[in-house]
Order: sequence, then structure tokens, then C-alpha cells
Amino acid sequence: MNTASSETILAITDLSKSFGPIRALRNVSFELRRGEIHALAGENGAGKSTLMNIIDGILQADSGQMFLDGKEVRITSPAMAQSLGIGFVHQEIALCPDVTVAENIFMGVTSTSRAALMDYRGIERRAAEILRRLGDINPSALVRSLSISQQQLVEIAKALTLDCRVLILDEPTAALTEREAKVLFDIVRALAKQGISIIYISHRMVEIFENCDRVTVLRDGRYIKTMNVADTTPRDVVSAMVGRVIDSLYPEKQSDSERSEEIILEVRNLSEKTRFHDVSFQLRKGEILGLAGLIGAGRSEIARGICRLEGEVTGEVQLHGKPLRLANYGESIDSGVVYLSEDRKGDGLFLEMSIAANVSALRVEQVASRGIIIDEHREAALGERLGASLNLKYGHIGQPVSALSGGNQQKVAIAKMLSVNPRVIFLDEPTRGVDVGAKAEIHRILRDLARSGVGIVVISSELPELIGVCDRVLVVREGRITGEVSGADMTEDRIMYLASIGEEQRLAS
Amino acid sequence: MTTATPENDEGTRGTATGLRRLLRMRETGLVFIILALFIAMSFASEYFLTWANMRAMAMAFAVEGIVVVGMTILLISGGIDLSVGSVTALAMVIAGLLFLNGVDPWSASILAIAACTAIGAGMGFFVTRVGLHHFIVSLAVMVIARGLCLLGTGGRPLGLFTLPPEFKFIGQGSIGMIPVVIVIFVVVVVAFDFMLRRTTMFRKVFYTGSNEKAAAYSGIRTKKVVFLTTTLCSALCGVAGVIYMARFGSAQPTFGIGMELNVIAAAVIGGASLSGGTGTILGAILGTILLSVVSSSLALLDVSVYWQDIIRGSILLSAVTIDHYLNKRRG
Amino acid sequence: MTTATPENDEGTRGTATGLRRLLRMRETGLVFIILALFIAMSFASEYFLTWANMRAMAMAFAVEGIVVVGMTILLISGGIDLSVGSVTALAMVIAGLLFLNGVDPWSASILAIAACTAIGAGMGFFVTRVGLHHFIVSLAVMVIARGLCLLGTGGRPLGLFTLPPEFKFIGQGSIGMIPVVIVIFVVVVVAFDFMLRRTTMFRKVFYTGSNEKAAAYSGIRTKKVVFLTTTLCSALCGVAGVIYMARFGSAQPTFGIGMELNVIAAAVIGGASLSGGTGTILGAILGTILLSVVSSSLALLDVSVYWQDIIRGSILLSAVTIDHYLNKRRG
Amino acid sequence: ESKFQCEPGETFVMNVMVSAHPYWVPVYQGFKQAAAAMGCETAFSGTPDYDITKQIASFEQDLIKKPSGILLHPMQSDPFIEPIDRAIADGVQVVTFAADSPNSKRTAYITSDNLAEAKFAAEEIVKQVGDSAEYAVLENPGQSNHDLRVTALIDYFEQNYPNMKLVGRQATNQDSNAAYRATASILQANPNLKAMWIPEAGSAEGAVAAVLEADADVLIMHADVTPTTLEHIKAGNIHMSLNPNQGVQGFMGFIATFLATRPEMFDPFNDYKVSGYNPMQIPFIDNGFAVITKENADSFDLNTYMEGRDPS
Ligand SMILES: Nc1ncnc2c1ncn2[C@@H]1O[C@H](COP(=O)(O)OP(=O)(O)OP(=O)(O)O)[C@@H](O)[C@H]1O
Ligand SMILES: Nc1ncnc2c1ncn2[C@@H]1O[C@H](COP(=O)(O)OP(=O)(O)OP(=O)(O)O)[C@@H](O)[C@H]1O
Ligand SMILES: [Mg+2]
Ligand SMILES: [Mg+2]
Repeated sequence: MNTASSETILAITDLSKSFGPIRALRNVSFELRRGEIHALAGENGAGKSTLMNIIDGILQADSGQMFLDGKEVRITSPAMAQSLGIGFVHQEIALCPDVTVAENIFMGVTSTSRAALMDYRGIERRAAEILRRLGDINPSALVRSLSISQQQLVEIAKALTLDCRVLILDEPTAALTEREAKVLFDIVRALAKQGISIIYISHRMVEIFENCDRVTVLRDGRYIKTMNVADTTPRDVVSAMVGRVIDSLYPEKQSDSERSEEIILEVRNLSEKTRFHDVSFQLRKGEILGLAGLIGAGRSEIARGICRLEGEVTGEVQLHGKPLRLANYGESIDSGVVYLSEDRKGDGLFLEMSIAANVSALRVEQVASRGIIIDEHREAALGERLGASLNLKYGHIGQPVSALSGGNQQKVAIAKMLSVNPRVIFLDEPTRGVDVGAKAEIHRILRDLARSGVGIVVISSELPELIGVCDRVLVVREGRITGEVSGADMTEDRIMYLASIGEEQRLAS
Repeated sequence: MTTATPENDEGTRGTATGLRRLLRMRETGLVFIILALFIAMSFASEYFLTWANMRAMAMAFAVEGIVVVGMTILLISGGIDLSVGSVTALAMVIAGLLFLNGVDPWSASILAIAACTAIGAGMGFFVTRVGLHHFIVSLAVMVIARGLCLLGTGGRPLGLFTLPPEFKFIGQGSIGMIPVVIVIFVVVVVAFDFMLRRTTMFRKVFYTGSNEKAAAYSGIRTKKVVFLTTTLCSALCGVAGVIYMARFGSAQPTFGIGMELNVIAAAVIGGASLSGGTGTILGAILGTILLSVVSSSLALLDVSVYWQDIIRGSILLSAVTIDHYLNKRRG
Repeated sequence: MTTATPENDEGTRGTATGLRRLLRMRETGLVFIILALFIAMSFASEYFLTWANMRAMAMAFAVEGIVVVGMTILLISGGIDLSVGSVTALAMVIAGLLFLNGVDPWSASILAIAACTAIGAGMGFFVTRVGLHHFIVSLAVMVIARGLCLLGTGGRPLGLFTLPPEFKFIGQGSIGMIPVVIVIFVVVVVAFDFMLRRTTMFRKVFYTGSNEKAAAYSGIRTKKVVFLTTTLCSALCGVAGVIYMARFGSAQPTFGIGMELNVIAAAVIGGASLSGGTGTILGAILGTILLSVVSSSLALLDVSVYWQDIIRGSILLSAVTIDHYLNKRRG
Repeated sequence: ESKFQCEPGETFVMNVMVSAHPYWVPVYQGFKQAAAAMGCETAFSGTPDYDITKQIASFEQDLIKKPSGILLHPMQSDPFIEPIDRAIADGVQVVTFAADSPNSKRTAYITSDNLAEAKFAAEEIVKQVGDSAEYAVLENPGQSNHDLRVTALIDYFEQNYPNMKLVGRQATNQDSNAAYRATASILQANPNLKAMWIPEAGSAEGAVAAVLEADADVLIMHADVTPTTLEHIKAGNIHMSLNPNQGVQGFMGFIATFLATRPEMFDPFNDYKVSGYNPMQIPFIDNGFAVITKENADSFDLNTYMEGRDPS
């Protein structure tokens, strides 16, 4: 793994950056060597993305210096960063929806190209080549038509086209399953071998420890320390990040004594024209049910179908033994069945509106007197209460959500779901981009909710999370449930096996 | 990085009341700009700060202000309406024709407002059910409604001299010193400003305009919301048309040509975004006042007509620039 | 889920050439609608399908078509321009005044186009540097440019009867059977359509309009792109103004009032989105043709003026509705 | 001291809509010249917009300055009833010109006789193309004087020359491009078109371009004049134009307004002293119109006329 030389390619000293009263970075120093994979770790809002945005010229530092190859540089725009050989995969997906996958992938190349005419055939061919390694995506499709995880792959493909010396990956795997993540790491390691330096941001300790050479930890905008991965443990990194020791990452599972036969939600023979077929399962009181599968397996679609968010579904759903007939998602919320979207930016949050308004959005009537006149104090109190329970970091509750770090935005999205005291929650990638500490916190909350009788269904691409949190996991492949695992049976290998082989296993079980 | 604990946030909220909170509002910049204009004008013309001039200026924007309210709400929901001028004219024409055919003016007015509401519902249908863009639908309706005005009147204004005085009172009367038109305007503005800020119903308009998909994912019937804001805007045009009729004692088929740009500009100056999700009634009305006071002032100062447009455009551009920087400064 | 492997994708691309590919294009629906209109009209009037009528109809939209090109590109980049009508008039006025003051008409035209370009650059500055919205900036410029027209002419049209015939040739002459105006129009349309589809420079316009942030992250200088599209649109207004001057042999300070809505409507009918990122020149020109042919046809059929607006608006609404469904059917 | 004299500082205002329109310039010149002869001050006001609300606001702002009288071109008649009556009640006399507000208490109305213009145009067309020919009109629905010019001509033909056939009637709203388009289509549909009557000059500019392009032999007549149509008249592309006598309109407008402020100069044979109304009532003054042809066109150059005169 250690192919890195000791030659420093990028050095940052004493960098500071404030957003109004919020000090996102304080005197941060950082050093990147040639050919190394350097992990950057820190809680949500620690300043990781801000630091990367400064390196890429999207933001300007208030003070501090940046050296590239020993020469001081002031990067003023992404265009300049690109010309200096810095490539960046952003935490938030930023693609052009009206443009084809191939053009999106080659946008950076096009922007600096000297050629006057577009070579559509050429870029489609080369895009297809790159995509073949990453996953199944049609290069001539419009990005608008892709699912969020496919878009993430396009983002990654985009970075691979750049002729860069420094490649920044800001949580590229947040919505990817391990299989895609593995492909990505194969590529990243090959790049490092060629002498390209990689900054890798992730909240998944496993990835850091399997793939990176060194790790730098930020906390509250401050530089804490840099360690060789080989000389440290995940526990140390986490405690450096959080400033305290986190004992167990996952809460305790349902004990045998807690097991109940009471069924909260029952789904029978649910089908949708193209997306999924013949889905049946039961959600029992007190348990956390997981849905596993590869990208595009249709997990999100099943959840959205049940909640009447999209698609024309047939089949039967029962809530607490009573048939659930919903005309739209509004009725679903009213009957206590809610869905946390996997795409917080696209359809989860109102970015320009306040935190408080976001949290109350699912049912504004709850903070209104007689359901009509909104009581700002009650609305603020609701946001503050749920924010505190999720350890949300923010300036004031009237701040727009766009000013929060990615992980904190995710917490707002979760708070929004919790605001209506739901009876069943479908959580699609609930901890996407959330730091270890907060993740543990969210898991604990989910467990508490389950204990108190709320039905919890978790969709996640992160197998350790599913295994760590869920009592039972259903595996989905091409729109069908292909297996169920629980207890000792619940291993990564078993789930992956079911997710990729499927059909005959279903018949057997 | 500051992590606000509930307590210290409570603290800021405490001190932020009153003046501080006022200063933080988006509209404050506009208020200052308008104040500056008033001060400059009262030095420039002794007639400016007279009751009669204030009354004349207010009368010039009061009825249009009702349309601005509708447009602002529609813009917040993510729509736009180019047909406001012709629909307002159509309300005058319908009410006028009915009255001339023996219907009492009150019923005629209600029928005219109902007709405009139906037109708005029609636009809402094309936008939400068919899936066309507000711009193109309302452009077509702008042309059609104007055509209906011409057809109904043969292109000639309807003389409604015989409207009963109690009806004309709406448009021409005064309660004490205050013209009824201005009373209606203030009531409409205050009512909608309150509702938009405080009611759950109108909060959904903001959600829808801010991110339609996220709103749908919050269980909001976004199509219904857009349908209703589209309908409301046309209904308020109907109300404005009826008041204009009472005020002018006539119905003009060519009334309100070009009104749409003025109305949209007022809302945008007041902070509404053309991509939806933001805007306030108060801001939009300040925008209306700004535009109207500039026009009235140029007339009062006897500025050469060949210079008026140049000055008007430049003041508009400067005002939005200053407002932009003031807002930026305040964060 | 269909996963297109490169091979089968190559396959579809192969068969998609020719007719199939044509049928898949966004513009096909509009072409059919226009064809239907042509067929209907040639039954309704024996004079419709004559060379002279085609020529007259084409002359009616050719110059405005140049402005439509500029507007479409601006819309794709995410902007909008309300000042096109007054800037076009200003080009006429500037070129006319210079000519009347002894400058030769060619230099006068170039200076006028340069002035319009400068106005566009000014708008670009306010949009990209100051950070104001296109709508409000171009509205202010619309008013200012109109004021400059009035100031320059005292409100009176300039008679430019003495323009030399070789200059008038641009606007009034023919090359063989084809009027020069139409030749210029076709050249501009074909050139920009090609550039917009095929050049890397103009692809950046699409990227910027589709998602400005994504484009900026990819190293595209989005502000520069928006600045340039804003400037280009005004420059093309300048070109159109000069051609109008050659054509009418006069410069009217009130020319082009209301042109902006027509031009934007044409682009939108042709598939441009007001939120940027989509649109084609071909589509926008088809939109222009549709609007213009409807107007010309109503005049040819001598439809009563009181009905014309109603019919025109209804055809517009039906056309976009049909086009919408045709596009939806094709996916 | 003559009674035909103003008090020092006494001001008269001329208020119009679309105030940058060149039509007002010679009118205001006449107004000023009459005022100067009587030692009065003048002011020009109104709104640059085609917007009734703004014109009423400007009229009310005029009132604040307490002028002696206002010569008003009301954009529409009825909306001005209340403001005019209020002005007169407050002691500001009002006279209308070019458009009227007949139900108000204004004392006089000066205008060109649009009916006479239409009749003259009709007779001239018959003289040139015979009494059984096809003709077309362009119009501007909603603008009263233009409407009158058009409808009066059509009526006149119907009553007096029933063989004159109206084959085209299009709205162009003073937009030369729209006029171009409409005329081009009318010409296509009616190869036998012999004459066109256009109620204003802006549309005439577009119409003449279309006629020239189609190489058609159509007699064009229009009302008002612009430098371009003047050149076309000189070149024979436009047959003639009927131009209201703007100077007389302004001059007589001032006189009528001035008189309205001095009712005591006059002891008429009526009951005004008992009834209390203003005796200086003149229901209608015709300011007449000029016929501009190739021969006299040189006298109608507005730029020449404006030299040495203050435009407002
Ligand atoms: N545009 C902005 N305006 C105001 N504050 C901001 C803005 N962008 C970031 N911040 C603040 O700066 C701090 C650092 O944010 P940053 O996005 O760098 O965190 P991060 O380490 O990337 O977190 P995450 O793991 O959640 O992505 C946060 O407190 C955030 O709220
Ligand atoms: N709006 C859409 N239009 C067309 N196809 C869609 C749309 N959204 C999703 N799909 C397709 O539906 C299939 C399943 O969607 P999706 O990828 O969300 O499933 P999933 O099992 O939730 O996987 P993941 O969320 O990990 O990607 C995919 O093939 C995806 O491309
Ligand atoms: Mg981040
Ligand atoms: Mg999913």
C-alpha cells in the first residue's frame, strides 16, 4: 500500500476561514505527499469540505498560505485549480441535469479543450470505457434520468477524466454499496501508484483503514493531528475526531425477551409496472428491518411505492392489521407512514429556507395554533428540540439549511421525519454523510423508537450499518425480494451473495 | 464554529426583537431607499410633502397594489402571470357590460370576479394538469383576454356614468380624509401579508416554490398549491378591475397594457425571486411604492419627457443595486 | 432496468440516423404543427401557397428572427432580456442620427451595433459582477434605452430617405428571387444553430444554464459565459436594428415595443426553458414561424380584428399543448 | 390694461398622455405662443406612459400647483369626469383637446373634425380610383380618434358609394412591423386592392414598405405625418396625408382655457348668473386640417419647423 514518496506536493499552513460569526477553519495546516492516499476525518461540520473548497478555489481563505510544489499559490477559481492539476469530486452532487452522462463526464475536459468542435462520438466512446469499470450507466442518457447513486458514479467518472496530480474525493462512497466502492478503490490505488496524490474524505473507518496511507483529523475547524494509518486504530481516530472515546458504534439489538409477534406493517404482493414485483414482508413491533441490495435494485422504489410517493402500485398494505389505502403521500403522513429520501438536496430539504421551517415541513399544522396560525416560537422550539436530540450543529434556528455542513443537513432531514411522531419510518440511506458519533446517535434513536413501538425500515448501501443496526435484513434484487437474513446468518458475504445471485436462492429458502 | 445551545440562541432571539430584528429584515433596505427619495423630493419640490400629493401618489398605485399581492404569491409558488393586465381589463368589461344590460353593479362585480377566477383556474389547469409553463399559458391568456375585451366592447370604452353613487363610492369615495380605495388596498395588503407570513396554508406556498419535489416529499399537494395561487392571482385581478371600474366610471378594453412588467418588477424589487420560494407582500408593496413614487416625482418636477425614461430606468437600476449591497452587508 | 452496453448503444445510434433520428428530435412536433397549419391555410385561401405570400410572410419574421437567436442563447445560459425591443430601436436611432450627421451608413451601422454591444456588456456587468437578476437589469435598460431613443429623436421618427441604395439593398434588395434580409436571416440561423450544437464554446452555454455550480466546478468560467451571452443578445439586437433601418428607410424611437414577449414566447415554444439549460435555435425559429404565420394568416383571411386576438391566443395555447403531448409520447 | 392679460406668474398647463409623442410638440408651440401674447406662463405635463392611472395622478399633481387652467388631452373620457369636476370646483378651469370628456364640466373642446377628415379621405379615394374599387384600412382599436377616422370612412362609403368594397381591416396598433405584416397579407389576398386608409403615420410607414416590396399599385392615404411618410409623399409612394392643424389646436386651446378663467369678461344672453355655471362654454371648436401632398410637402418638415423653438 505504501507507495507514497515523502515528497510534499501540497502544503497548507495556518489557514482560516469564517462564514460571518461561524469560524469554519482556524489555523489549519495540512500536508499532502506525492502518490499517497491521505484520509481526512472529522465530525460533521469540522471543516473538511470547506478546506477542500478552498484548495479548489471555490472559496477563498481569510488568511493562511497554500503551497503547491513548494511554490505559494492563490487559487481563485475551480478553473485555475483545474489548470494546476487539482481534481475534485464534491460531496454534494453537482451535475448538469439536461446534459448527457458522457458530456457531464467530459465537462472539465471540454472546458479547457482547445478543440473548436465537440467530438460527441469520441466522448461517448471514452465515457463508456470509463463507466464500464464503475457500473452500468448509459453514456448517452440524460443525467436527469439517473438515480442518485448512479449520479454519484458519474461524479467519480468525471474526476477520472481529469489530468490531475491531486485528486480530492469528498465522501464519494456515501451512497454507494461496497461493490462499487471496491471498484473505486481499485482505481484510486492505481492512480496513487502513478504518483497522483489523493485526499480522501469519508466517515467510514473501514475504508480509511483498508485503503489510506495517512489520516489527518480535524475537529471544530482545528487541525488535531496526522497519523500513519498503519500506526493507529479506528478507535484512536474516532476519539481524535470526537474528543472523547466512543465505546460501541452500534446500539444493542433487540433482545429475545423483547421479541414480539405483533405486526406493525404487513405488505402483500406489492407490485409496480416496471420497478418491483410481488413484494411481501412483515414488520414486527420492536424490530429494525433492513433492506439490502445493489444500486438500482429497487429498494427505494418499494419504500416510495408503499408511501404513494411514486408509481402505480398494486397489492395490499396493512398497518396495525387495518388495510392502508392511500391516495397520496399526504395521507401516508397522516396515517403515520413516512419516508426519508436518499437525495436530501434534491427532494429532502428546502435549502434556502430556515432550519425551523424545514423541520416542521411535514406537518406545519403541529406548530400552529388551531392548525392555522403558525406560532414561530413553537416552530423554533420544535426545531431546537429535535436538533438537540440529533446533536445538530448550527448558528441559529432561523439560518438557511444551505449554510449547514452536509452531515448536519442530513440531520435536519431526519429531524423533519421525527417531527410528526410517525408510526412507521422508511429511512433511505439515513446516515449518508453523517459522522461516526452522530451516526451512533442516530442508530441509538432508531433503536429507542423501535422499542417504543415505531416501525423502522432502514435502506442502506453500507452493509456494516445494516448488519450493525438491523434485527432482520431483506435482500432485494431487480425489484424482487430474494432472501431474508437474521441473527447469525446476517453476514456481509451472505447478503452480497443474495443480492447478486438471487433467484434460485429465493426458491430454495 | 459556534454550536448554538438552545440557551444562547434564546438569548439572541431576545435581543433581536424590536429595532435589531427590524434592521435584519429584507425590506429594510428598500424602506431606506424610499425614505431617501422622499427626503430628496421634499427638498426638490415644495408640493411633494403635501397631503394632496401623497393622496395622488397613493391613488396611482393602490389598485395595482392588489394585483401585486396576487403576483407576489404566485411568484413565491414558482409561477408567473403575464395576463394580469388583460384580465384586469376583462373584469372591467364584463362587469360593465352586465351593468349596462341591467344587472345591478354589485352582482355584476361578483360575476366579473368569478369569471376572472375561472380564467385563473383555467390557467392553473393548463399548468398543473397539462404540464405547460406558466409563461406561455399566461401569454396566451393575455392575448385571449384582450381579444375578449375588444370583442365585448367593439374596441370602445364603455361609459358607465350611470353607476349608482353607492357603488362609485368604492372607487371615488373617502372615509374621513382617506380614500376608500386606499382603505381597501391597506386591508388587502395587511391581510395577505399576515397570512403569507403566519398561516400554514400559505407556508405551503413557500415550500412548493422553494423546492417542489421536496414539498411533494413532505406530503404537500404541490399541484393544488400552484393551481390555487394561479387562480388567486387572477381573482385579485378581478377585484382590481372592479375597483378600477368604480373609480373611473368606465370600462376600457385597452386598460392595463404592459401592467405585467410593472407588477412583476415591483415584486422582484421587493425580494421575490423568479425561481420561486422567496418574497414578501411588504417588500413587493415597497417595490410598487418605489416605482410609483419615482414616476410621480418626475411628473411633479416637470422633468423633460425626453429625460424621464432615462432617469426612471437609472433610479430603478441604482435602487436595486443599493438594495442588493445593503442586503449583502447584513448577510 | 435496461442497461445499454456500448455495443447495443452503438446499434441504436446506427439505426437512429435518418428518419428515425429526425422523428426523435424535439422540433419534430412543431414542424408537424406548422405543416398542419400550412395545409389548413392552403385550403382556406388560394393565395396562401404562393411564392409572393411565402416571401411576404418570411419577410415579416426574418429580422425579428435574428433577435430570437440571441434571446434563445441567452435563455439557454439561464438569462433573459426584456430590453430587446428598445435596444433594437436604439440601434436604428443611433445609426440614423449618425447618418444624418454625415457619417457613412456602413460606419454608422457598425457604431450602432458596437453601442448595443456595449449596452449588453453593461447588463452583463450588472448581472455577473453586481449580482442582480437579468430580469430587473434588462427591465431598467429597456426603460433607459427607450429614453435614449426619445432623447435622440425628440420622439420623432427619423426620415432616412437619403440612405444610399447600396445600403438600402440590405433591407430591400433581392439576390435572384430571394430577398437579402432572408439570406442574412438564414445565414445567422444556420451559423448559430451549428455553433450551438457543435462547438465547445457554445456547449459551455448549455452547461452553465443547466447547473451553474456544476459548470463552475468543472472549470467553466460561468460568469464569463453569462456575460458573453448577455452581450451577444444585445449585439444581435443591434444587427437587427440596422437591418430594420435599411428596410424601412427610417428610424422610429417607438419601434419594437412589446417585442420582448414575442421573442421570448418564440424561444419557449421552440423548447427553450426559462430556467436555462435547454433550447435550440431551430426550435426557436420554428416558434417564430408559428407565431408569425398565424398572424399573417389571420390577416390574409381578413378575420375581424375583434376575433383575431382570441383566435391567435387559442392557437398558441393549442399548439403548445399538442407539442407537449407529442413530445411526451415520444418520451 | 387689457383684460386679455395674465396676472404676474399666472400659469396655464397642458397635460397629455404618452407625452414624448411628437404630435404634442406643435400643439404646445401654439399654446405657448398664445400664452406669450397674453403674458402668461405655461407648463407641459402628463405621463410618458399609455396609462390612465398615471395620467390622472399627473393631472392631480398639476392641481396641487394651483394653475389657472389646464388644457387637457384625456386618455379616456369617463375616468376624467371626477378629476375635472373636482378641479373646476377648486377653481382650476379645464378645457379638453383632441379627445374629450363630454360628461364632465369642462368648458370647451378643441379638435380636428375626424368625421370631416374621413369624408375628405373618402372623396379623394373615389376621385383617384373610382367609385367601385376594393379598399382596405388599418386601425388601432381602442384609440378613439383613430377609431373615428376609420369607422367614419367605412360608413361614408357604405352610404354614398356602395360599390366601394372593404376587403381588409387589420389592427396594427401604430406598430410599423405589424402594419408591414398585415399589409403584405392583405395585398396577397386581394390582388385588386386599389386604396388604403390608415388613421396614423406609424402604421403607414410599414404599409408603404409592404406595398413597395410587393410592387403593387395601391393608393395610400393616412392621417398625421412623420418625416418618413413625408418623404414617401414627396416620392409619390403615399398619395396624401391629412394632418390636423396642431398649432391652431394649441393656440385656440389656450384661448378657450384663458376665457374659461375670466367669465366676468362676458355678459351672455343666458341664465349663468342665476344657475352659476361658466358662460364660456364652447362645445366644439374645429381646428381644421391640412392636406399634405407632393406639391406642398416641403412646408411640413418638422425639423425645419422646430429649429429655434423650444420643444417643450
Ligand atoms: N456557506 C456557508 N455559510 C455559512 N456557514 C457555512 C457555509 N458553508 C459551511 N458553513 C459552516 O462551516 C462549517 C464547516 O462546514 P463543512 O461543510 O466544511 O463541514 P464538513 O467537515 O465537510 O462536514 P460534513 O462531514 O458534514 O460534510 C459548518 O459549521 C458549516 O455550518
Ligand atoms: N425518475 C426515474 N426515471 C426512470 N428510472 C428511474 C427513476 N428513478 C429511478 N429509476 C430507476 O429505477 C431503478 C431502481 O432505482 P434505485 O436506483 O433508486 O434503486 P435502489 O434499490 O434504491 O438503489 P439505490 O438507491 O442504491 O440506487 C434504477 O434502474 C433506476 O435507474
Ligand atoms: Mg463536507
Ligand atoms: Mg435508493
